[in-house]
Amino acid sequence: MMKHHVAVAAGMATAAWLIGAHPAQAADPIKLKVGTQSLIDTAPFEAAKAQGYFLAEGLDVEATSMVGGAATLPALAAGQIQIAASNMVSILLSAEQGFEFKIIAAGDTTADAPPDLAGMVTKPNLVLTSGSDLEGKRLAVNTRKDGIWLYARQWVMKTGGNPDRVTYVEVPFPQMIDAVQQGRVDAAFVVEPFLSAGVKSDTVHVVAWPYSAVLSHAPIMEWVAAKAVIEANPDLIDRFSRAYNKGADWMTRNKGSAEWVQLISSYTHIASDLVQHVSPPLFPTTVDPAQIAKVAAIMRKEGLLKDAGVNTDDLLYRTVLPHAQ
Amino acid sequence: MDRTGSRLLPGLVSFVAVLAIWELAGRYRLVNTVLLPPPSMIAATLWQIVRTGTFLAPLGQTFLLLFVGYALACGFGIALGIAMGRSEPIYCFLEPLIELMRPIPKAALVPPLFLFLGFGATMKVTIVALAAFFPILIATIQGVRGVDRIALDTARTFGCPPVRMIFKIILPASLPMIVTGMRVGLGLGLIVVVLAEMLAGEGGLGYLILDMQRSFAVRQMYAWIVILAVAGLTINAVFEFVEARAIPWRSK
Amino acid sequence: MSAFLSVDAISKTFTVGKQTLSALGRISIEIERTEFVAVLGPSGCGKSTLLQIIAGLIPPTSGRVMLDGKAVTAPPRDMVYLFQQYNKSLFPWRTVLDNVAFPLEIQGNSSGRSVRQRCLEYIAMVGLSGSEDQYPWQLSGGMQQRAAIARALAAEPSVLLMDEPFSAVDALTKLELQTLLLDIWAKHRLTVVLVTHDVDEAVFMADRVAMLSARPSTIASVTDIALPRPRDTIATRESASFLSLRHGLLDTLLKKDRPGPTPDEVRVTMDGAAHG
Amino acid sequence: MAVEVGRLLSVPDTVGTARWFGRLRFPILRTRVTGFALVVALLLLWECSARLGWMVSQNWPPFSLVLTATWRGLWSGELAAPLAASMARMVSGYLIGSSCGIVLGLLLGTVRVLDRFVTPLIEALRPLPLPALVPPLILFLGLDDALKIFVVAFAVVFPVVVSTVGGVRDIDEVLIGTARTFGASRARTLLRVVLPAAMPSICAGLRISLSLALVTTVVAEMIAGSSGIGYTILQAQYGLRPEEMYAAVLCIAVVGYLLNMGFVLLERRILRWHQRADADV
Repeated sequence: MMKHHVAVAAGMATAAWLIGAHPAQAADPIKLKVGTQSLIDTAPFEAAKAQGYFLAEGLDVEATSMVGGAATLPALAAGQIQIAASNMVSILLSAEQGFEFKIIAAGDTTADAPPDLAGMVTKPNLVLTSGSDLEGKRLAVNTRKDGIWLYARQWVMKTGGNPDRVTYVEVPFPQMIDAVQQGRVDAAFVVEPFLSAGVKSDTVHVVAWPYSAVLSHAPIMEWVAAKAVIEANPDLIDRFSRAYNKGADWMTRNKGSAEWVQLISSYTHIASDLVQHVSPPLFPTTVDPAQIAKVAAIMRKEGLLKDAGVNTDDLLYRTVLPHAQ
Repeated sequence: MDRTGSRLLPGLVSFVAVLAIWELAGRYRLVNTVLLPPPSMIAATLWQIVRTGTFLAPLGQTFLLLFVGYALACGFGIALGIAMGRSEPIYCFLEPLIELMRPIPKAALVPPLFLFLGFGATMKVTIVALAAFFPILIATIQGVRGVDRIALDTARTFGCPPVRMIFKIILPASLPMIVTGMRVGLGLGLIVVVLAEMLAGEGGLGYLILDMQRSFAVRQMYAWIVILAVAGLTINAVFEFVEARAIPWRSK
Repeated sequence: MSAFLSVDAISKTFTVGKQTLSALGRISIEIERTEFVAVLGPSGCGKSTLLQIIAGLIPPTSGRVMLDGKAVTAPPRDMVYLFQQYNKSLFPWRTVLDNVAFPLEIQGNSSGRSVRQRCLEYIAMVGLSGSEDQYPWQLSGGMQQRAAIARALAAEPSVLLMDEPFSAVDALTKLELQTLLLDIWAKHRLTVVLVTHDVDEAVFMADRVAMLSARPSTIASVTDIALPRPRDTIATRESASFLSLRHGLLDTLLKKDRPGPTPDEVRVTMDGAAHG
Repeated sequence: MAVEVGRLLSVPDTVGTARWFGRLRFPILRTRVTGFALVVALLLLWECSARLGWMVSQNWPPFSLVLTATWRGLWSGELAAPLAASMARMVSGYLIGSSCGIVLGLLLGTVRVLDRFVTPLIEALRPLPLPALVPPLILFLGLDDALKIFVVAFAVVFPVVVSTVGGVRDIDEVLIGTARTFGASRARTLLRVVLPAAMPSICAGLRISLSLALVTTVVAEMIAGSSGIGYTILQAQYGLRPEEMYAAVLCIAVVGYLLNMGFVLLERRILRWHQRADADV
């Protein structure tokens, strides 16, 4: 279905050029359907869109944004969209189930050191410094078998606790601070902007940064496309990747500026004064295969992936490999 | 017996037809088999789940939530419906609130419910009860208002006191209507219980379906959806069975 | 001075929007114990309203109803109302037997076998034996009204109020039911108030016929019906006095002062037909 | 002199409601004034609970802020635009679903064979919850309008089919017989007699599905896609702007109320011949 889309668009562009309807332009921009999420993690994409980088590459990007990412990968597999943003854990899970995707653009990673885009919080009066302190307590995670849950368990283990002795309660991110404050859970592993808002209002305090503690430069979100699409249109992927990377550079360059705040606030709908407090992730333009392998290893350890598992090197398309730069 | 057979057969035929088309579409790669696996593969997974009995606990959990919420909805819906149907002041007092609450999607009520009730069974039961409550309430009000004056007068001439009137006349007379509302409410309750489990789950069919979906275990997801559909069909069948016996006076 | 059932200067006005409608204007009538009184009037004259006031179903605007020396403010226990719309009055969710048992249930003496036995007796009395386990919708109109009568009897009332009870059944059934009801009336020594627009029925059944005028209704006349009892479906209707009473009442009712045939002439014709 | 309930109701109180609740001296109790007062009181309670700290949460804004957010959103278009987008989807899905439902219902109600073959399939699909259906649907319909309109139509179809079949089955044989004796063809009888006679029942189904359509639209927009009021609700929630989330919910409530009212008025026109004890506006 996707092939048709591109083919038709390309065909029409060629036809237009042949007929000479638009003699001044080489071709009409190619339509590209992208599934994204309104999170801070996808900021480079929004920056590239806002700065006109996609258009400059001859791409007319039509974005469908989703709050929960569950629907993006099926839509990608169905060929309803050509490129999608998805979190690393989901990508690995889908790869194991036979979805043939490749990472074509880098998303975001945590930095070398805290603060991360997500932190573990408790009520201000609770002292909780290690995983063993968390044993027998209730920890709010957004969903089990997902990134937050995975890193929370690793952190508990790494700081001397038994992750199986912690009760994981599924709570949507927006409700986590309330859950802690009302004592329905003892701690929560919560993302921005809820993290900053909670800390700012003194209802919670951060006790740990599990992402950084477990894995520095932990990959969070990546951009993927179906193998078939990549093989059929390598040029399309190159164009997307080039434009996207410019967006990533823009994000890095303008970090903390008024425009930067404005951009994030505009598509996430987070108030700009809150955006200023948010500690953003890194937006690299390449993906380190070793990091992906580490995530896969963690997932294997937790039983999310079988031992035979996926070959993580296969997941990376040349546009995200360091030597391609 | 063979009459039941001749009634069930056509339905079975169309089921088989649909499954066959689906299967063939998969075999001939007309659809993406990763996303929509052919029925034979789903059946194998389903058999695995059924054989090992793993479906029992989640099913029981979902049913329990549904029934507690539904029972609350029936109790409150019918009681309030009778009060509102019989008393103009009570009707006028509650109608605007109810009409404003009714169109709000229950999913949109989740944040405040989270806030006040937490994310345990209480919240899920409440949201199921809320979903099933409105159709039952509306049907009861209509049923109670539709009770024939003569039936009421007849009971009064025999000296029936008001409270007994509710149980002896108003309830049975509006029962067909109430049951219609209860049927609609049950359908909504079933949908919402699954939704609630998806929003804040700890086991249960809705949670499992979402969980399978999130971990891209597509075949398992469909297997659980089939279990859910069968559970829904069973509940409906039981409801109709009970309904036919609860209203034996209904002609035809 | 005060009769068993006395209607004392009853009036009733309804308010519809801003209009007031005077339905009944000062109606008084005294009814003795075991008396059979028919209230006759043109349609829309408020006959049913009057009967419902007597039954205590609706309050009068002024005046009062006394039953055995007590004012009626709510439906009294020993007074039963038989509705014209038997199909709505019978409870569709109850079988014939359960419908008949209803008054006993309400009176609180619903103890086991004896109740069932008594109900079956009443059902037999109205000729419905064998249909006791059927639901109302399974019965014909006449049978439904019989069931309603059985239920009324089960309440063991002393007064039976009937609102055009036979106007919705077919002509033959109507004759059967009239006789049936007269039998029951005599046997149970009931006091009956029958509201009807059927002059034949009123004359055939009643001891006295009270004629209502058009709205606001008052009692235009009260006619004593001195026909011998027991009355016979065919013979009584052919008697000269029956025809004469019928003529007089119809005449008033239709407000025709054209010279009609005299009762004698009618008899001659009828006799001739009978003998020919 | 006691005020009689009958007078206030403009009809004689033959049912005896007066005795049920005593004689009412306050006609105001029979108007919706009390009901709206209750709503206002609850909203005041909301306001106080947030202002006075009875409920402390970032997700619990005072109602006054919700009102100003609604006002702002409607004028700036931040709320008006998604609302319009949702309404467009809802209406398309509703129209498609209800027309399919009526046609299917008429067919199933009159053609026995079809009923036997198709009804079991419908019964099996009916209890499936929307979120479970979305993944396979994405395969064919994508993430955008087509998906959402289909899902709404899908939700609307069932109640309409059920009520149409019910309405058709309940039609008096005499009515159809009458039409046939006048020489009306089967198709004409279906359109001119069966359809109007089943209309009261169909309308009941249409009305249930109207609120269902609204709910489904919102939920579908929450699951996938980046426009519409459902998406706005989620985005406001994840953007930590609870007052905007409640503003969106408020809009849905009001729209739902108005839709229902509009439908009842329309129904009264369509079914002028049909008497029903209905005071549900």
